[in-house]
Amino acid sequence: MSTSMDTLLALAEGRSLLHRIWFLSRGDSSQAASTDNLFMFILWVCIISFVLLLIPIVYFPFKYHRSKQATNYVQSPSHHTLLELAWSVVPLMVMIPIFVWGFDGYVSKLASPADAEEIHIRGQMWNWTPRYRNGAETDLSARITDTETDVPVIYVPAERPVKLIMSSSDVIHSFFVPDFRTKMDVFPNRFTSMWFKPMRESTRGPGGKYIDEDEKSPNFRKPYPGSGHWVFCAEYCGTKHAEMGAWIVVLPRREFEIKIHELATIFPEGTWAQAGKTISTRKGCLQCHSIDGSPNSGPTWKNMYGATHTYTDGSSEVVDFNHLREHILYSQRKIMTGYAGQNMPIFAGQIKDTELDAIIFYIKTLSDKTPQPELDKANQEPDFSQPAQ
Amino acid sequence: MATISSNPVSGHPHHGHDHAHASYLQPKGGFAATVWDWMTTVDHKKIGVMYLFAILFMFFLGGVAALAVRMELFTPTVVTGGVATGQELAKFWGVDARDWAEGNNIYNRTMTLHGLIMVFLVIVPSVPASLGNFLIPLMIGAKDVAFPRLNLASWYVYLLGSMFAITAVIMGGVDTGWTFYTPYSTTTDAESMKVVWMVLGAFILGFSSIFTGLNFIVTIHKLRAPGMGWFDMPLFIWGMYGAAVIQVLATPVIGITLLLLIFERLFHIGIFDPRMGGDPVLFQHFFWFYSHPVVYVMILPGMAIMSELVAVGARKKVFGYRAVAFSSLAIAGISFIVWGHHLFTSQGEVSAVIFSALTFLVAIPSAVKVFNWISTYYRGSITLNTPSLYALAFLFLFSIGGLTGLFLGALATDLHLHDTYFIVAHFHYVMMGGTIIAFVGGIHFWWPKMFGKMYNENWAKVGWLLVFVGFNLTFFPQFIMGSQGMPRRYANYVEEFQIYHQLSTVGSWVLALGFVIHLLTFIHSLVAGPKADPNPHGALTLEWTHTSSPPIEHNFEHEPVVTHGPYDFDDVIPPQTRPGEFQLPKPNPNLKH
Amino acid sequence: MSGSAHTAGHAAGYTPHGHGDHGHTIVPIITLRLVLASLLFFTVLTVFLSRGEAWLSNFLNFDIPQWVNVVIALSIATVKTAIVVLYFMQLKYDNPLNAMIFIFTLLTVAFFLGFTMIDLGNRQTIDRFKGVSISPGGTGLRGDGPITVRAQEFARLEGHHAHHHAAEHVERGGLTTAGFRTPVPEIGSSPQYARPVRGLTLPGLAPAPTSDVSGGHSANGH
Amino acid sequence: MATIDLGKHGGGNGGLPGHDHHGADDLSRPYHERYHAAHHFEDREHEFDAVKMGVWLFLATEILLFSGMFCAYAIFRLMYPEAFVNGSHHLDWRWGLLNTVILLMSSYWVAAAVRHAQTNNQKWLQINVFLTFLAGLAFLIIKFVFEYAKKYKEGLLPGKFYSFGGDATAHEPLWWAIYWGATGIHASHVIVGMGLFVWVWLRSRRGHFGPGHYNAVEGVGLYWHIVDIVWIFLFPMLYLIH
Repeated sequence: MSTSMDTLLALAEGRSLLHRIWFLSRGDSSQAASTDNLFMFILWVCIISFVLLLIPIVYFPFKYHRSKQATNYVQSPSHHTLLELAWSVVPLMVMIPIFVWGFDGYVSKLASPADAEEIHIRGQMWNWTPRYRNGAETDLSARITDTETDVPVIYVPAERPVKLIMSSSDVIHSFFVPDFRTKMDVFPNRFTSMWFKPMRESTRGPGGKYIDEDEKSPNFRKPYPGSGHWVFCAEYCGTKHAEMGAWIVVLPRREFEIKIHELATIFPEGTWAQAGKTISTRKGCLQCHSIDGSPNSGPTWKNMYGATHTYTDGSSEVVDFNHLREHILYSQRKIMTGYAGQNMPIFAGQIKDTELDAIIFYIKTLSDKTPQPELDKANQEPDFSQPAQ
Repeated sequence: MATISSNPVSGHPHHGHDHAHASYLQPKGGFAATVWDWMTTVDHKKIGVMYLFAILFMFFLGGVAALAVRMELFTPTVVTGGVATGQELAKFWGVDARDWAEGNNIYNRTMTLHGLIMVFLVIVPSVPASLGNFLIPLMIGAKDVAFPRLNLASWYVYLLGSMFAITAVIMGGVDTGWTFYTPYSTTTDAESMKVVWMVLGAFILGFSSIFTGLNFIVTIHKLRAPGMGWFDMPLFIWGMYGAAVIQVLATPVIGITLLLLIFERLFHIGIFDPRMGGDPVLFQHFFWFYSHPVVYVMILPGMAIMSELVAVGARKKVFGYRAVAFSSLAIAGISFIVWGHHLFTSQGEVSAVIFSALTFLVAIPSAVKVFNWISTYYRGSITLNTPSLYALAFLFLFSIGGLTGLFLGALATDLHLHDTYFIVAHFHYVMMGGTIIAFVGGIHFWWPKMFGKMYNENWAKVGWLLVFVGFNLTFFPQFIMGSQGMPRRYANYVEEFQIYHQLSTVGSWVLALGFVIHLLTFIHSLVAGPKADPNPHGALTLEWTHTSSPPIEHNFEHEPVVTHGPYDFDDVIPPQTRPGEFQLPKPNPNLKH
Repeated sequence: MSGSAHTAGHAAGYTPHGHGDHGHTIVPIITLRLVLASLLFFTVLTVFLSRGEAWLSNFLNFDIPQWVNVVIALSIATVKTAIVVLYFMQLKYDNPLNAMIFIFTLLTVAFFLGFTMIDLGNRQTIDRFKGVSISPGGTGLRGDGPITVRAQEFARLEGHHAHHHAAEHVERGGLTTAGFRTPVPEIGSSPQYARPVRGLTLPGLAPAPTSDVSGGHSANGH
Repeated sequence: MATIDLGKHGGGNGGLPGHDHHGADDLSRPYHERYHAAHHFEDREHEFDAVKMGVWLFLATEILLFSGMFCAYAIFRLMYPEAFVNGSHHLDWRWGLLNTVILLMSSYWVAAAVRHAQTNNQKWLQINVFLTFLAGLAFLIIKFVFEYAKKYKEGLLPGKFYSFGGDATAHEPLWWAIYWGATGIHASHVIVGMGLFVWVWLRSRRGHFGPGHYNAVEGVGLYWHIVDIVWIFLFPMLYLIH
């Protein structure tokens, strides 16, 4: 492992000016170096070809300008078979290695080693949810920001092959990690996979943090250099396509194990309502539902509980516990007036009972119509020996 | 043979008073009568001119959308405490800054609007429907296209399709992206019909495209003037022929695709809907089976124009005529078997490898064309008027566009660059740097023929310079930020990319200024331009040698007989050039033929 | 019945095959009748073969592989098409240019169908992996009828599953074949080509069993 | 023959002898003999050739249009074979067979109609064109009354309208989407073809077609054959699978 690490570092040392222009970072995965080399090779092919083309494009119009016609106009051949054959075959010869190299890189990005750490990634509008081998899901405590545009953090172990098995809950997304030089579309009806081997642990900033929490630039905040890798959604998926990011943090293997064990605990915090807040952030609910009454893709949770909702089919219902459960599990069954086409994901099968209960408790606490006993219960710590609601 | 063949070097038209002998632009009676005449005309020249103005108008609309997109991306959106800053479009439309998601929606709709207009309403019909319609019969010595009424129908179908598209825009615009990928396009704006109208508009525009293509193929096959064999045709005709073949064979597939998409939205039939067992990847195949060949419907006419601009600009026979002609057909043929490179990131491994290999093949005929054009300049007699400058700009930009295709054809690099700004820059270099640049050059080149007026050469050159500089400033930074990881169709971005976005936005202003100068030059030419000679460029193709500027209603006084090749500058002195403009060539006796 | 002779000076590409010999062949009526007869014969033949095969399968339990049926039916259809094109549409006597148009069209169709099937038939061949099921959220609950019921079934199973295995649950399934079969689990439908399929009942269509649905997580609508 | 009508207006509107300044037309001769090609064609032969090529190109677009449905059929049949087999069993192959025979007969009639035009057999030209029209009508009646109506009643409809109460396989709505899509687009072509045959019939009654001019009969006939060919494939694909 260390040898390849050394190779990579050596490559990084010799990172050329061109590479610095065209890439933000060294390639940080095991396959990235090969892609970069191919990129640089094609780049040089392009530069040389372009210069060769540019010389006559610039030179001829002056050399053979009509004003000099009297002196240099001559009849010239209108075709030359050998020449034409040559400039058809030579580019082909150049392209064959490019194709083979590209093919090789493609296979190396898709065929994962058998011992890869598998992480399931679920894309939904507009959130990525990783699920680790032990069932743990997105880490809440290390989200990059605390505002509307925060993105989830995905932990991966360093120097170990990581295979992502990806699916989507709604439309097509694409999981793009520029630092690893790879991406793969994420479909609602089939699994796709990609793998990479992160070559470097992410660096910690002051105070042992991966993210600079003092700088309050809330939008796509600039993390510490080297503290992780951006994930972008590269397949257009609607309103917040541009904000559908994630942040990959590469941990030492032992820390990774500890981390996913921590994450597997459903209730990192105390009360039902606090847990509900945690989980609804984790599940991406707050991407679309505001908690302060401001408009968003989905109806606000402020004062939702106890309110009367009207639907596109003309019916109306009072929002109660059962109502919330149905609409979280089967969101497309009835669409609220004014929210048609927003495509809330269907959570049936994707959310555990306790998580659902916690979210509903949390929604209750956001409403002033909630009866006091229910509020009290929401602000208690869960007692799993009793039915929740 | 009772045909009166006019002498090809002295086909000087005499102006009669009969309509058939008058300029096609001459009004027929009063205003109403003239309007009616234009609305019901089956004259390919009038239809071409109407198309030209419609397309330029649509180009203006799409351009405004592009400027808006660039404006929005000047700064990233920053949301502080739930209040957004940096959303220029949202600010313009008076959207509450707390509702920043709506700002994204506006961006998405503008971006889609730009794509849809530029693809379906501008580039696909641009050259064929306007210059092609006007020039093909003139160049091959026909009185009209084979099916003139079908040609008129094509124009009205275009209008009808545009109206559906504009209806959708007026209803608030769609946010599907021009590619209409399912399931997003089948679920977005579920309550509204506007996506259906937009898709229906694109569907209808397909018919316009088919009608035009079908007409051209038959015209080129059946209506060539006596003496004009296949290899006596101007290369413009070859390019248009290749494009027409693709239009006829590929467009029906987008027809059925969009029809199924409409059914999907209206009836939820499920073919493309994963919820019902359908397959979004199948949609991508359907869509790209049309939309990739159509890329060559866009570029082949641009290449067609280039051959004329280069040959006449260098006053020299196009180097390797047959290679250029056959490469048009080769491009048309290969274009049908490379569509899968749009699906490289959808993990269809076997097809990805096949399509990657085939994709490289298409580079060969394109490269051959470029090499041949450059060789044509060798020992030519080159003028640097505006059309020639545009030809040089095309060579510059298209070379960059083509070469950057290598990054995208190679699978490993494509996985990194797919759906980033690198792609955006690549296809703008090819589509805009290729087709639009050639189109603008072609408009300048044939402007005297179409309207009988000259334009101001100096201002046109200023416009060219701004367009060229602005174009590179706009799109070259996009290569870099794309490779650095900036995905396309983003309303927002991380701050590493800001400098490139700002360069690009500034470039878009320069570009726009260049086009505005062109527009003013053309308006000035129409109003006060000096009268054009029949053959101001000293070209040898029939539209220059055998017709007046502008041509008469029936194109030719007498059916032309072709006696020399389209680029035989070595043997023929172009007729009707201005006195003093053309000097006798001095053949080099030492040169072997 | 050649048309009037053409002027010699006409377009070069047009003159050689533009008219004359193949422009106006009058096909004898007996040819047309024979063609009709053969078309009807082939129609009856394809129906006969198809019914015969169904009979073999239903009454003698003798199953002929499905591809045989497909190949026979499509071959006969192709032969019929060829006859129609050659004689009724007179491509045999026509300008070869029109035949070329037809052939290029078929070639284009072949590319379209061929490459699409190559792709959708060979997905995920480099890295074979499959989970048990895709998350049911992606397979949808929109609309009514069996799809919904099936999805409810998913949700029920999934909920059940999740309930028992809680946090340590690892979703790893056996491998299924790649290719045309999407990894969506087939409930009520055999993974193999199912024949005979008549009378097949979809379990999801029956009232959803409630015994193993845990209290807090009913997947049924209200 | 090779004179060029410089004086003629309204390009493209060929075939109206009254517009021809040079025409020393004997109005007693039938229309198809008097017929002049549009002004941009050399002669009738030239126009015939061009029109026929145009029709063939149009047929190419039709074939590619239907190829989309065939492609979808192929993919989904391979994905969900049981749904297709089960769905197909709801179709009655006898109606399909009858419709196939009807379309084949009509194809024969229209092929014969071209022959009658070539041999100037006006009576049988009209009869054959009319028979073809009737065949189209019969096809549609069978399709709509005996097939579509039944399917509609049973709820065997595509996608979200699928409401069949009996046994069903997963993804059967998709089969019905293919069925309705393919036959629906085909039926719409039949309807268009019938309209064209009414037009051809009306013109043939006025004696517009004969050995010298039968572009419309030929063109519409070619279109009808393509409609027939599509059905030749749809019939086994939809009705005869198990």
